[in-house]
Amino acid sequence: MSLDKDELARLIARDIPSGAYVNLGIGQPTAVARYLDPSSGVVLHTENGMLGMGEVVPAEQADPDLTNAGKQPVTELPGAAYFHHADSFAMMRGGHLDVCVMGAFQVSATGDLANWHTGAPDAIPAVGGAMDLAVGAKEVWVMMTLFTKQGEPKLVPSCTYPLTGKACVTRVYTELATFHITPTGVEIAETFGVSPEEIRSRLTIF
Amino acid sequence: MSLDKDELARLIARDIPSGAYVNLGIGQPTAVARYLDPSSGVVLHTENGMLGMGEVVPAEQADPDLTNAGKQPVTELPGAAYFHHADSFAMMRGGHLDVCVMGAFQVSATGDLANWHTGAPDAIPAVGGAMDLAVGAKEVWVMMTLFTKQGEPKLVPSCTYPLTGKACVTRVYTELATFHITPTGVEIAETFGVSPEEIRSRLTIF
Amino acid sequence: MRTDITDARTAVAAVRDGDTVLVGGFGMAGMPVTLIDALIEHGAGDLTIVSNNAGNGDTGLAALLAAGRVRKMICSFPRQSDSWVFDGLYRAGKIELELVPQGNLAERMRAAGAGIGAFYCPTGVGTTIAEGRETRVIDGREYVLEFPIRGDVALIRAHVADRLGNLVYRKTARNFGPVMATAAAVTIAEVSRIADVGDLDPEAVVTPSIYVNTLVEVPR
Amino acid sequence: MRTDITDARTAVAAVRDGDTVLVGGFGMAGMPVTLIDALIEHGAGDLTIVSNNAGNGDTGLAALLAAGRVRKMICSFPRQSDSWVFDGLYRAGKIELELVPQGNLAERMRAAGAGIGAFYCPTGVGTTIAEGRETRVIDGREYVLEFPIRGDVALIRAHVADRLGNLVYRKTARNFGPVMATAAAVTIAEVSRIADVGDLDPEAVVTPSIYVNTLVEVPR
Repeated sequence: MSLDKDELARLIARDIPSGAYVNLGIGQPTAVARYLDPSSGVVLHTENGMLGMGEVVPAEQADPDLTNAGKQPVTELPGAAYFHHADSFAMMRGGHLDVCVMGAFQVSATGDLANWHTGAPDAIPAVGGAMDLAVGAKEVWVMMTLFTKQGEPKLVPSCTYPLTGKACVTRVYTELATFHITPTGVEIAETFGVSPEEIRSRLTIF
Repeated sequence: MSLDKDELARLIARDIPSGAYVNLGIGQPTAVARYLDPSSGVVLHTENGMLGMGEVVPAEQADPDLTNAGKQPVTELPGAAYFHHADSFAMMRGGHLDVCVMGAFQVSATGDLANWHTGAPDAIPAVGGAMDLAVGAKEVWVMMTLFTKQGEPKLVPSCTYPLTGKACVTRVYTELATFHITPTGVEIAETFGVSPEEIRSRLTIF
Repeated sequence: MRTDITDARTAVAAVRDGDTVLVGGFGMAGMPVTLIDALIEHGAGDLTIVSNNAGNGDTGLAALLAAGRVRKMICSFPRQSDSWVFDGLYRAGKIELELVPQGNLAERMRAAGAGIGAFYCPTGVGTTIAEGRETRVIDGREYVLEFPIRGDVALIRAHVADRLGNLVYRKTARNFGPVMATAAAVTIAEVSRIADVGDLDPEAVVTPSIYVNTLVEVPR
Repeated sequence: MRTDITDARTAVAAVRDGDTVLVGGFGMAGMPVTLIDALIEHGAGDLTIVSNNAGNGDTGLAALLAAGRVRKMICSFPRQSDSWVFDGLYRAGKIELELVPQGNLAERMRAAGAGIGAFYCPTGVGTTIAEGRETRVIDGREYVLEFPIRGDVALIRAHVADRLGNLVYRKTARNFGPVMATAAAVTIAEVSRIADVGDLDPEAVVTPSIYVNTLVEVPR
């Protein structure tokens, strides 16, 4: 059986090393936080200036001064620290985060990431902190569906969408398989409800 | 009568604008602090990471964690703030200090400052924060004797000692006269016990 | 120089037509809403606004945009579910956009405040953001040359000030405020409370008073 | 990754022959004296030491120099009334000196920690410090190109840590500590006290735990 979104989030949470400093991108990756074992000592970073971020809370518990990068209200955990935007992005760009998890439109076989712009001529561009995370985190993991709604692969020989960062993605987590992007090529780490052979046959990157 | 060191320090203190943020260099300029009127609202910066520095205190009142740039024990005034070295020098380099007062070996008629190195071949060089202050403060004032012990002028057409900064000094305070360095040349602002004519005749910069 | 304590209307009179105005906040957290409202009332136009987002809904920055006062936005994330004012102006060609990755936005303002002339930054290498830009390989890695962003005026929101102008912030509302305060010729801070000198812990001050020209108390 | 809590001897075992070691402190304020003593005992040599001064008297950094462990000093102010150990080695040609203006020392380490490849700095323009260096005129002002200073290990002193590794400092003993913590692959902090997680005010943490690998408690 392929994984649903929650199962995928749980899988990623399982793979994050104990004690890691982690940034979870806007959207789906935010759900990974729900499956982190508190005893693992994983510390969450949010680029709007905080380490030690807790979970997303409902509106009635919201503190308007305490949000994640998606502007959702969150909590503060014991041992948290606040810092300003230049310090927060220095932390990201300086290579101090162990892992970041982002969504993507496409990932290339060499780890290029495209997740900020569809390239549509009338689209209003918005990049936020995605490019900073792409060049900064020690490991960039992508969480996405393996195919578009039209059935096109999103793990591709070369991205057709505008890039967010070059050769930065190290792992790709999808509902059908997880992939490790290595200097010698893409490896299938795990499959869910399909065979590695079927994955290989449906992609053009091997 | 020429001014003694305390009178010179008092004169500089008088000229510092109310509310100014000021860095007083190591050595003689430190004495300026004694003559600042507390009601003037002048705030002292020390490059080792503090605004709101108070006076130098005797050893028996010393807190080893609280020193000025000359490593002398000082006090903290109400409204003080501490910051790290990169932030402290960002404040200096970024042009936020209104005035700094430094000693000098030589100042040129175009405001070049030489105060870090005698140029002696066996001297061990040490620059500290002098170059950062020279390029950073809105106004660089020099406090020095007008002549060396050998009677050589220290306000000169062009510095013979290695430079600390180019075209940065705006005022020179000496025991015999004060000078303003302007785009059109050096002006004698005040003299002490000598005539402006005598000052002019003893210098080669006019 | 000494920090003034005044009302919002008097404070924003410092803004002139054509100015570059740095506006703090990440979403609503740290947004100086009272100062923005006063700026709309003040009437200064032809502005360049530097802020992470380009306005939400119909109030605050969005209202300033709707009033036609903004010539150019410099921001990282203009497109949001409720950014219809900006979206409309942009599609109609009535506003210029300089899109800057969020960390570059922060670091370019820091450079302005810290007297750095330019810096080599890895962000955006190989993307359209870097197209046509000066790059350099240092120790085998490629960087893009980035220049400072200076403000004529910064409008920020902090939590508590003392009467000297020292500021502390609250939680993630800190965001761009401390950096913008260093990068503008004039910094105006809207704060929830103005305390006496000596009431703030000198170890916990985030923005030292040297960076703050004007305080406006807006109790929350 | 998780911060270790251990003794000085175990902590400094991270230092290898040939390493670049960033050493905090401005004079004695913020000087990690216990870690330096442990480093001397540890025996690592051929070191490059980055620190504002080059040792005072016969203890601490001066003792490390006297033991012949240091190949090169990178500092802003080696010459002091009691820097006889450094002075002797320098005059005998037994130690290399890279003299860096104090602000450049701090900013170059900040650049290392912040992922900046290089930066244009006005400090030292027109002086011997800039001779033969790459310069550039930006907006009519001349700047010198400065490169990051990275450490293999940073030895710093802070005031209180929590068990996660968050640090607060005390007064001007803060100085280089926070910057060095960001610039080294491994940061070891000597602190007066290790508090429980949650005991530090998150608004007042100066060095977040992400920058601290090892804590050594040295009560004062």
